[in-house]
This record gives sequence, C-alpha cells and structure tokens, in this order.
Amino acid sequence: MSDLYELTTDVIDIASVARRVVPPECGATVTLDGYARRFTKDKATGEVRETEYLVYEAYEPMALKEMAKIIERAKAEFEVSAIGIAHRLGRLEIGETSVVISVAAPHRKAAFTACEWLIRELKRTVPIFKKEVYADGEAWSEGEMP
Amino acid sequence: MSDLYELTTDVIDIASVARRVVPPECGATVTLDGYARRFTKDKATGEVRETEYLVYEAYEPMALKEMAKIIERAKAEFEVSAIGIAHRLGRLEIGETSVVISVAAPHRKAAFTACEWLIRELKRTVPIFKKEVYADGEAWSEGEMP
Amino acid sequence: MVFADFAMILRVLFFGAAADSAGTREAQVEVAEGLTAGELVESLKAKHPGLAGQKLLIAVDQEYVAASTPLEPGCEIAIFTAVSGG
Amino acid sequence: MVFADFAMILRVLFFGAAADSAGTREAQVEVAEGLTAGELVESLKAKHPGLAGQKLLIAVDQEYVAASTPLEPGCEIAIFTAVSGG
Repeated sequence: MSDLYELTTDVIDIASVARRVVPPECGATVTLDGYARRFTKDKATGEVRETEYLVYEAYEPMALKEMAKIIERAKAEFEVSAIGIAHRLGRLEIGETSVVISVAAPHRKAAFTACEWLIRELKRTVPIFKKEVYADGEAWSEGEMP
Repeated sequence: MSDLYELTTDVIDIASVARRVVPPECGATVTLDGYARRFTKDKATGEVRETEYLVYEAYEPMALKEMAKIIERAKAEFEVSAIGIAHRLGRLEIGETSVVISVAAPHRKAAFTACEWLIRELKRTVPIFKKEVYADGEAWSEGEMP
Repeated sequence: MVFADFAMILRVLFFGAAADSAGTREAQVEVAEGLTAGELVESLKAKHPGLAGQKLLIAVDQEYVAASTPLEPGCEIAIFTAVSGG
Repeated sequence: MVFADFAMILRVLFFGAAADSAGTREAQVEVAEGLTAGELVESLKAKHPGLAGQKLLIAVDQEYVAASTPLEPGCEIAIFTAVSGG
C-alpha cells in the first residue's frame, strides 16, 4: 500500500482518493473534502461576499515535494497506514472539490488526528494559491505564513 | 439542506453520502468511511484472526430513531450544518464500506470533532450488530455498552 | 413465570448474540401486569439459560429503558447485548 | 542593483499575489555572487514597488530558505506571499 499525492486540473473524485488508501489491516479512513464555497465572510470587515468561481495555481514541483514531506511527517508522528492527497488546480466552479485528504489507520482516532493535522500543514506549507473571483472583482486569498 | 440517515443492503457510495451534505455556506466536509477489515486482533489474547466476511443486522426502526437522535444532538452541540449517515446491513465482503458518516461545517475543526463524536455515539447507542465469519467459525462482535 | 389474574401479552425481539442465546428471534410472552423491564429479563434468563451470563440491554417501544421501568400491555420489547455497528 | 565582477544569473518565479505585484510570473536576474535570499528579495522590492508592502516567502530550488541563505549560481528562486491552498 503506497501513499498518493497529486495535483490535477480534472474534477476530483473523493471516493477514488479515499478508496485508493485502504490497507487490509485498517478499519477506518477519514477524509477531508474541501470545496469551493459560495459565501465567504471577510475576516476583517465581517462582510459576506458571493464568490463566482475560484482559480488555484501552484508552484507545482515544490508543491508535490511539500505534499510528500507532510505525508512523511504524518506517518512518522501518527499511527496511520496510508495517506492520499489530491489538490485541484485551475478554475473551480462553486461546490467543486479543491482538496481531498484521506487517511487510513487501524484505529480511527489516529486517522482523525492525522487528517486534521495534514490539512493544517497543507494550508501552511504547500505552495498553492487561491484566487476568488467575484461579480465585481477578484482577490488572492490571504493564507497563513508557514 | 437536510440531514440524511439510512440503513441499506446496497453497496454504499461514500462520495454520494459526502456530496449530499454540502450546504453553500460550508467549505469542508469530513467523512468517516468504516469498512470490513481482513485482519482483526483479539483484544484479550492478541491473536490475529482472518475474517472471511461480515454480517450486520439491525433493529431497524430503533436504529433509525437512534441515528436521528445522534444527528440532532451533534447539531445542537457542534457548529455543523449538515450530517449524513449510512450504515450497511446484510453480508459485507472484505473492504466493503460498513458505515459512512459525513459532516459539513463552515469551519473544518467542528466537522472533525462532530464526525469523531458521531461514530463514537453510533457504536455505543445505535442497535446494529456485527457478526464476523472466519474460515473455522463465527462470532458476534462485542461492542461497548451505552 | 407466575401468571396473575391480570396478565399482559408482550412481543419480545432478540438481536445478535442474544438471539443466538435465546434460540429465537421473536417470542410472545404472557406476564403479570406491572412487571418491570428488569424482571422480564430475569424471567427470560430463567427460560433461556444461554442468556444468563450476558449483560443485556432492553428497549421498550424502541427506546432504551432502565431495569426499573414498568411494562405496559402491547409494548414491543427488544433484548440485545452491547451494540456493535460501525 | 550592483553588478559585481563575479555575477550570477538566477531564474526567479513569482506566484499568486506576488506575481500580480511584480507584473510578471518569471524573470532572469543577474546578481553579485554570494548574495543572500533576503538581499535578493530587497532588490526585487526596489524594482517592483508593488512587492514592497508584502510579507514574502522565498524558496530556493523548491525548498523554503531563511533570508540569510546565500544563493548559488544557477539556482531557481520562487517568491510568493503566504500559501492559500486547501
């Protein structure tokens, strides 16, 4: 059972990611499915904006390296058996999946903990960039510094 | 956006559960996919047994009521928008999904917490019963008391 | 089991390991009015010795009840060991 | 930017908001040998004032580096603001 990590401009099938990381000693897979949200509240002003679509771009070779690193760190730190990460690039319509992280583990507790850790690290370290396009403009999303 | 809970003898499509609970104000869905595991370690003896298949049965009307109750409690306790639960009944081959719990929330932290709480409560309170069938016998799984 | 003048008929369902121990999945039992859930379980253990060693849960009309709960005529009882879904 | 006798040519990639601010996604720059990553960022901010107000991350050959890291001839630099995937 190997891990997987990929960047793709195709629509992501969350079941295929979740189901490609099912080792026979495991009983549970926890999957985070992040997707393009129609309404976003501005953290500073509290104003709610309606997003028309998203565009994701990546520094692809580095993003793949950083994805491999967080997988390696998660497997060292948590009792998990297999990890799959897929991140969408290009234009995403509202409701389409931007990221899927699936973690299979013998015990579900470790799968939950590792999956939550992985999305936090991905948002902190993997060089992928989100642009939100509104009816009246567009803005790069402000992320967290690593 | 309504919640869903169901018992089915059909193969469960985890994406369809996850994707039926995607409200427009949400950005993340956390899904637990539990499945029939080939190898199980006996808690008392440490012996590893190979399972050939599983059979799940339920006290169906009460199981549906208890599923509705844990959904209601989760929505009261956590900041989540929609919850879907599907549990398989009948004979399951190894690797097939026995349970899917999907939780959509505006913030992923609440989705992780609620999903983990829901599977724990489901295993404690929902009257569903698992029988493991081995090459040389079978045994009802010993669950936890509510 | 003592049959009082005022008896009631109950439907009892068994699930999982409890069904194997009872040797049946469903029974009709006639019991004295006012019997509690715990007393019913004791009488079932007397009738089906396989149930005797088990910690059993009891539901009345699809709700978990305490052993002290009195049973009503016509109610549906379910008996099972700890649940094991998931 | 000072061109020393021993200069090196670097490829600089810009992503996300930093690409918009720089007005380009890629540039070749010639810099003095031994320049640090932080010094390069300062010189890029001088050339592209849009970058000046931003907190920038720098990667060399696809690894995050500290501002004090010396750059090597032929390395690939990437400049971006905080990442925002997920």
